[in-house]
Amino acid sequence: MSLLNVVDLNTSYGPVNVLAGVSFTVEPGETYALVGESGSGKTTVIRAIAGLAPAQDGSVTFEGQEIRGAPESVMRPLRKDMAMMFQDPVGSLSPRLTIRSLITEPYRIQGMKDRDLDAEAKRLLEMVNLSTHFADRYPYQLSGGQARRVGVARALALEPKLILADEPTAGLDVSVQGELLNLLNDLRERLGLAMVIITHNLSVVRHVADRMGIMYLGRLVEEGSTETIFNDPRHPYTRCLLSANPEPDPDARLERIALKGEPPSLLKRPSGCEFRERCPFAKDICTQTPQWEVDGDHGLRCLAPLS
Amino acid sequence: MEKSRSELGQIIVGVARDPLGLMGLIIVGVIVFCAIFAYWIVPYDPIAMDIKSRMQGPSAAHLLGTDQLGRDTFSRVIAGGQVALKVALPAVFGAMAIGLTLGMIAGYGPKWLDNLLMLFFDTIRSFPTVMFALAVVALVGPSLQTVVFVVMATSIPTYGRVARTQTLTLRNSEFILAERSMGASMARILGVHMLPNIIGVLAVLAAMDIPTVIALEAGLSFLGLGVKPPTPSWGALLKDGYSLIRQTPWLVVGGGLPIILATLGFTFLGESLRDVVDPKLRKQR
Amino acid sequence: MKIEWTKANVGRRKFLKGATALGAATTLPMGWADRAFAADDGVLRVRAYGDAQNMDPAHSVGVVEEEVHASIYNKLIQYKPGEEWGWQLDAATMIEQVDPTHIKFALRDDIGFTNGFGAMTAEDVKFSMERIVDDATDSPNKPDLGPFSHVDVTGEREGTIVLNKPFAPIWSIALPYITGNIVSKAAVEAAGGRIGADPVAESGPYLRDSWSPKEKTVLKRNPDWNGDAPTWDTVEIYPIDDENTAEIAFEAGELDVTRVSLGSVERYRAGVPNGGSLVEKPSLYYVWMGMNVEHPKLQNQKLRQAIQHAVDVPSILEAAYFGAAEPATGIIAPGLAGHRPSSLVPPAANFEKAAQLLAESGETNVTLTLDTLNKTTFTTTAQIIQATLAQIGITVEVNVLESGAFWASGDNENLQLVLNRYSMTPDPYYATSWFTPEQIGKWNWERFNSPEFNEIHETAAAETDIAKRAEMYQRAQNLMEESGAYRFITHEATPVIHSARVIPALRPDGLSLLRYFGKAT
Amino acid sequence: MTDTLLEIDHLSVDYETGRGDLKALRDITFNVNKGEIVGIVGESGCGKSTLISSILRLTAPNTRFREGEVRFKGQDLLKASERQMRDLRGADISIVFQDPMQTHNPVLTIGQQMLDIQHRSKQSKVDKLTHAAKMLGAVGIPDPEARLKQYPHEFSGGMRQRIAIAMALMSEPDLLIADEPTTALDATLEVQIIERLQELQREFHCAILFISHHLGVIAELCDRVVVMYAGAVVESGDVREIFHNPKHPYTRRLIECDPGHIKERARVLPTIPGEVPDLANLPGGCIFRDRCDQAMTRCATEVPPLDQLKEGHHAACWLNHEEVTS
Amino acid sequence: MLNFATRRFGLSLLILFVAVTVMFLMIRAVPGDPVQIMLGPRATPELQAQLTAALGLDQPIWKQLLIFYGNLLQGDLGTDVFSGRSVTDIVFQQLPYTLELIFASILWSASLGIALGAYAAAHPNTLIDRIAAAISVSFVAAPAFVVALLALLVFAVHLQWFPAIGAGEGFWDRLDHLVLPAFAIGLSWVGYIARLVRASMLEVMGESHVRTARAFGIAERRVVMVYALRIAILPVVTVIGVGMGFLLSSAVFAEIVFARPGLGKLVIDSITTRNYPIVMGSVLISTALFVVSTALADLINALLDPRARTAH
Repeated sequence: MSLLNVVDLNTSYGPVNVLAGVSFTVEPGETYALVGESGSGKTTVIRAIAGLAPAQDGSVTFEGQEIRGAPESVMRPLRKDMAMMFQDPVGSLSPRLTIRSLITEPYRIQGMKDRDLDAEAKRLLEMVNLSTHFADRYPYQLSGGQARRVGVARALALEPKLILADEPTAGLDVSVQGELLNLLNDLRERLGLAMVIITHNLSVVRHVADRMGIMYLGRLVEEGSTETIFNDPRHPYTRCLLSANPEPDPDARLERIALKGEPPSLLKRPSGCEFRERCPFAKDICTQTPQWEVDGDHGLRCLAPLS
Repeated sequence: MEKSRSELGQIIVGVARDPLGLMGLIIVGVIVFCAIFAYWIVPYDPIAMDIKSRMQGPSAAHLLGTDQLGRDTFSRVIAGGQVALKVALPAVFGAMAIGLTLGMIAGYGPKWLDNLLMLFFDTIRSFPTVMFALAVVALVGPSLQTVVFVVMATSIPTYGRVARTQTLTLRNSEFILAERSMGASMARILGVHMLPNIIGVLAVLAAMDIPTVIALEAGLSFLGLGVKPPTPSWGALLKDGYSLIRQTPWLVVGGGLPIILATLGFTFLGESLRDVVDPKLRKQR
Repeated sequence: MKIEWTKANVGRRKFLKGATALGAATTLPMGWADRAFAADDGVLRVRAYGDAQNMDPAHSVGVVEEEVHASIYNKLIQYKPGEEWGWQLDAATMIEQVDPTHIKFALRDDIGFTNGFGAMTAEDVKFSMERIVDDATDSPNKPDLGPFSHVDVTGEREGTIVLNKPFAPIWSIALPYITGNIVSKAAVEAAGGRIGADPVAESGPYLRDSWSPKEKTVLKRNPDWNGDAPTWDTVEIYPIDDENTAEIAFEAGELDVTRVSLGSVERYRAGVPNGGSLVEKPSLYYVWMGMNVEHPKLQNQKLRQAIQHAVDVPSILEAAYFGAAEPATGIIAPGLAGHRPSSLVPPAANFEKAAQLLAESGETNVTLTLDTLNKTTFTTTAQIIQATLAQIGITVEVNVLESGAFWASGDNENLQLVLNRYSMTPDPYYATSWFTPEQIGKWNWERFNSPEFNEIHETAAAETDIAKRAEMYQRAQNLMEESGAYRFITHEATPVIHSARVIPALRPDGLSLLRYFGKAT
Repeated sequence: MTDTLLEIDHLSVDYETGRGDLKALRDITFNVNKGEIVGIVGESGCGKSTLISSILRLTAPNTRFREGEVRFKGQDLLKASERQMRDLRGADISIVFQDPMQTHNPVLTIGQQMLDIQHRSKQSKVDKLTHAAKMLGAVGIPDPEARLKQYPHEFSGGMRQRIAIAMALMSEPDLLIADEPTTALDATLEVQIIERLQELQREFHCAILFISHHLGVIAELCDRVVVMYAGAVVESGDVREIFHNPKHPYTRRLIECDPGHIKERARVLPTIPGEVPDLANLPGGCIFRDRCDQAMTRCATEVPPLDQLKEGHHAACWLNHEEVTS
Repeated sequence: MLNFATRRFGLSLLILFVAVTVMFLMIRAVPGDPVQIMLGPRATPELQAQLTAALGLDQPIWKQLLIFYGNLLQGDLGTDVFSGRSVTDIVFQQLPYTLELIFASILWSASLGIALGAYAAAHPNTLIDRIAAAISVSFVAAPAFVVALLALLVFAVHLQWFPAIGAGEGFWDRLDHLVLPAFAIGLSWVGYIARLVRASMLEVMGESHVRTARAFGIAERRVVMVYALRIAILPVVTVIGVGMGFLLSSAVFAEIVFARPGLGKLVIDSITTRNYPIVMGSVLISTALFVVSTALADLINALLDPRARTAH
């Protein structure tokens, strides 16, 4: 049984169709990355999974239990096993609480008052390599990297089975970005965590994800193991994304595939293949609507795939 | 708890560092001190009449003269501060508490409730205060409690709206989403996470609102709708002073000066508080 | 018409007038110059307590409207300005009481109504009076006509007023006051039987030129008026309810005549700004503290009497009335028949006696409420009462009410003590009418219930012998006071100030008779 | 010397704060030559923003220029009058700011704003608008005439940044300062902007001072690179020198850390542990010392000078000093 | 934009409806009977009953309310108990006096306040800023009726520069009569608006787009007056919109002290005399005034701020 099974998830805000049928699964201990430009619906996917965003249609099962639209009474016990990390490291910490209160918040919410919260706070801080004297500080007194660790500590407090991480490296300097990824990798291995990571930084994906899905306008356009996608991207959009990643080497002039224009408005979804208008490889056939096709572990939504 | 005390300490130090804030702090301190210790400070019983020495001008015996009943104006001014605070503090904090609660419910609750509460706020706001006050006073009769009620009722929408706006902003902030993702109950989210972030702004608003309330009480008293006699209130002093303005101008001074001073004090304090509390400004420092 | 009761110094006035004429010449459209006096523009500016909203005498609500009505309509007789109550002829050339129930009159032949409604006839008199007693008119002024029956028209300008029984106030209230105004029958009928905010036809020395509600009423000289011409071309009446504001307006040179507050009397005695003068008149108002005899806390007559003796009127007069008013002896003002030379309970408090009465009453720990209007005079009075009653151990809580709520106290059975003030017309009949048993629940707030009082009220109105009548009313007031329900405080006073250029014509109670105003030369 | 456009010469800038002076920039020295793209690399707190505002003299009131000069075409801008500065701004020196969402006035149309910045031009309004439309077209905004009538919020972030570039280039400045112009954008848009910027640079021949923390972008775009750390220049030189032969441990570690640098999937990524020192309370010696795995005793006591290692390559590290002196 | 305007209008109507209904019920709950007040001590029971019936006061409250709304739909606010005049006439006769007072007060206080605030913000932490701050705070500290009182004594009675009472006739005279009351009401607004503009300006001046404008060498004057002030003014527009409603309360004091005609005075008088038709009429109009002015402020905001236009 998959840990998380998302099937045909749909979300609309009024006329704006943000998610138009997203499906993927995450196995226990697996790291799954969702990649795409801003507005592709990545964040909505994980918020919908966690019940923080509406999902009008589709199914989300967590350990076999349907949780789409489930009331909080059903969700609350599950939240022990499913933790979230948010994009803004400082902004996702309640500003008036001390770090100690913040990282022990999950125990309080889950009613585990019998725990020695001070000891737990100490344990968690040590786990994320923060000195225990941070316990009495407030979020605004932390740097981005430190706050991010607090977020990790809090997410891991209840030893969840799944972490939903929204841009875990956003706002971090490269010099500390690695620390966080190392920490996550390390914890994942030690605790057997599964993760869903959202990012637009492909370099990050390569180092943490087992599998990845590429999103465009609220749909997956390609999915596969990280190795496969990086080495053999079939969808033109994936190819463009991969090439649009300048390398820190003045001599490494990539064969860049220029992507035309910007993503279209969700209010005016193009007909046929929705990527057609920006696609450098578009063909006549692309006026038809592509279907999701799976070849082994490689899923693709393209009528003119690259080889 | 200890942490929050030190935060309060920081705020006070911050205010005291600002010259205007310090001035505000001193004026408010004096007013509060006089109000608390009015009983020991006043040279005369503020309600004791002495018809023989009525309407006397300022003198060494009566610093601010006496009124038409021979009562010592200075003593009444001091004691009036007590009344002003008795009206202002419960009214402002009551309005703040109710406005905060309603505003947070409006901001966090379902849309229909938000609409309903906003309609309620707008309706109250749309009554001219004086008309509302008149109707209420006519309904239940004037008294300290009525004034407190009127002032409270008319200021609830202000606090409610601000609390609502803040709640709406916070509602979609990541730390609230984070709490929701952990399964925090609505009560916990509102009480533990939103409240401390909203209350600062409202407290500043409240500090700035106190003089408005004092002036409103004075206005109501001026219209003869204020506290019951013989309670010494600044508004009552002004009312008596107004009807005797050319005979006993010291009554107008006695009633008007503390109002203006209190306004200055609380406004300075409020402005300074805002600078210290407002996180946006704090970052710039 | 000779008026000699102003205290003005003519010489000084003249001097000032000359001085200001120079200033007046520089009056700019924006008026940045001296505003102390407008130029002598023939405009008399007077202040009224309120707005004259209704031009129908049948629906006049009192003296404010009467002031205008008296100027634009005529009556058979008018009050005489001066110190003594009395009347003079107006529309009548002759009026005579032929017997206790019949009054004959003859009209002048030179009075005409405006808007083409022709000459005033006896039919108009008949119509004007009879419509007030007609139930269909809903006139609140019906009681003023007492037992009036009808008018017999005996000629074009002659007729007889017929009463059902003798009615003394016919001369002091019915004819020279609100109900005496003569309107044009043709005009009122043409207007559907009711006059609204605008007069339908006028006949007086003035015509109502315009009315800006809450701002002013303007009267202009009636060109077709054939009687004694009024001195002023134009009269502007400003509705200002607050005396303080009126005083300020006067001092700013924007009013010629106004009643002033008692608190200002002392100052104006020392001199009225801009060379004006102060006229001090008595007043018909009466102020008292009432006790609701039916209230469980006040049913004990000894307690009420203790309270009567514990209220110190001199202190009240000193503090609330600035020593400018005299103690009241009852509800009937000095100068009117029935005025008592002294009250049974002396004005000054007698705390020993009060304490003794309280002890006799057996009441202890008495706490009472005292309702009063939200004007400084009353709240001051109430606070003194509060303080003096405290001396005999009675605790009083003062309830200050705005006028709407206060005047609704009639059906308030929970009323305990109340500080009250009623207005009066110059006849005692008017005063006693509110304290009859019938008025309980309406205007008899004390719920004073004396059959004897009621009987006096009924019979005294028909008594034509002035001495007898006076005696009856004095007895009535004794009854009130003996009941312990009343503590009479004052009849107030009417201080009026007027500018140097005006010779005011005031009733004995200080109210203006605009048509008789003169100009100082 | 003639092709030197901008010279930053031993510039030191402090902020006066309640906690004492915050030494935001210390002894900054580097040049920008005509038509050259110079990249400034640095992480948060390195003093990039202070540097830019110092060049434009748009500094906060508590800024104190302690030492040094900023010479533009030989004129010391720190001594120029406010009037002279205003004449330079938007004419000879233009700037593109980081956040495209807030860089334009929200209540004025793009056309109005583009009109306003041509305030020095004597052209007619129509000509100015035509010019504006032409510039919008040049940065790749379709249907420019119509879009001039629109307000900033009607454009996407990428579009707004293009508009910002169009505005900056409108007066054909000699120097364009680009302050992290792509940081807020998606990678796909980032490359579009970078490419557009390269094209425009070739067309307008302006020098660009390009500030970024994204090493990939710097490597791709710039001719020379200045590496800043905690308010000081630690290394500067030709882009290839910096990326292929970094001479300061910070530069070296920074390049190592960049995930784009690591082609193979690795379990452990390189990092630079520790934090930027408190600029209000600077320790003596080398500022990078605490985070440097090659620190020596000397590093704790003496501030390493910015030595020229070879033509156009400078670095401030005692390691090189040993090399130089020995 | 149209949609926004319609929705705003709908909301305004709803507020109006609720406010008027609440006031209707509230004033009826208050003790006091217009018939008794009108008839005074002379009232006979028959007369009272007749008049009560004539005024429709014998009907159940809900029915009276329905009748009120029924008449309202036909544009009829009823008839004044006392003068027999149409309430519509009475209210609309008083309205211009109050409107001119409120407009005059807002006009002078907003212009001076904005100027002071903008100037202070453009020169932060200078002596001028401090003086402006001190002035504006002191202005706030003065309750309208105290100012009115003192202004009356000093400028009308003592110096006799301005008329003391009334509203005047003809343009110049009316303007002349407006000076003191408008001064009294507006004074505290000067300070309030100045502080608001200053704070708002300082915030806007710190925004990135102002830095952009400066970086393009746009003259400081234009940066302050056009780039910053136009945005900084937005909250002021809202405050003025809401303030128009509050000003009605201050207007009451000015109208009493200066014996001016006006809606505020009408309201007080009609409430104290329990003149229900006029109370309802004035509540309706003054609430409408408030609702319209806030709605207007929103619309002006939408006009000034293109973001607000498309946000709805």
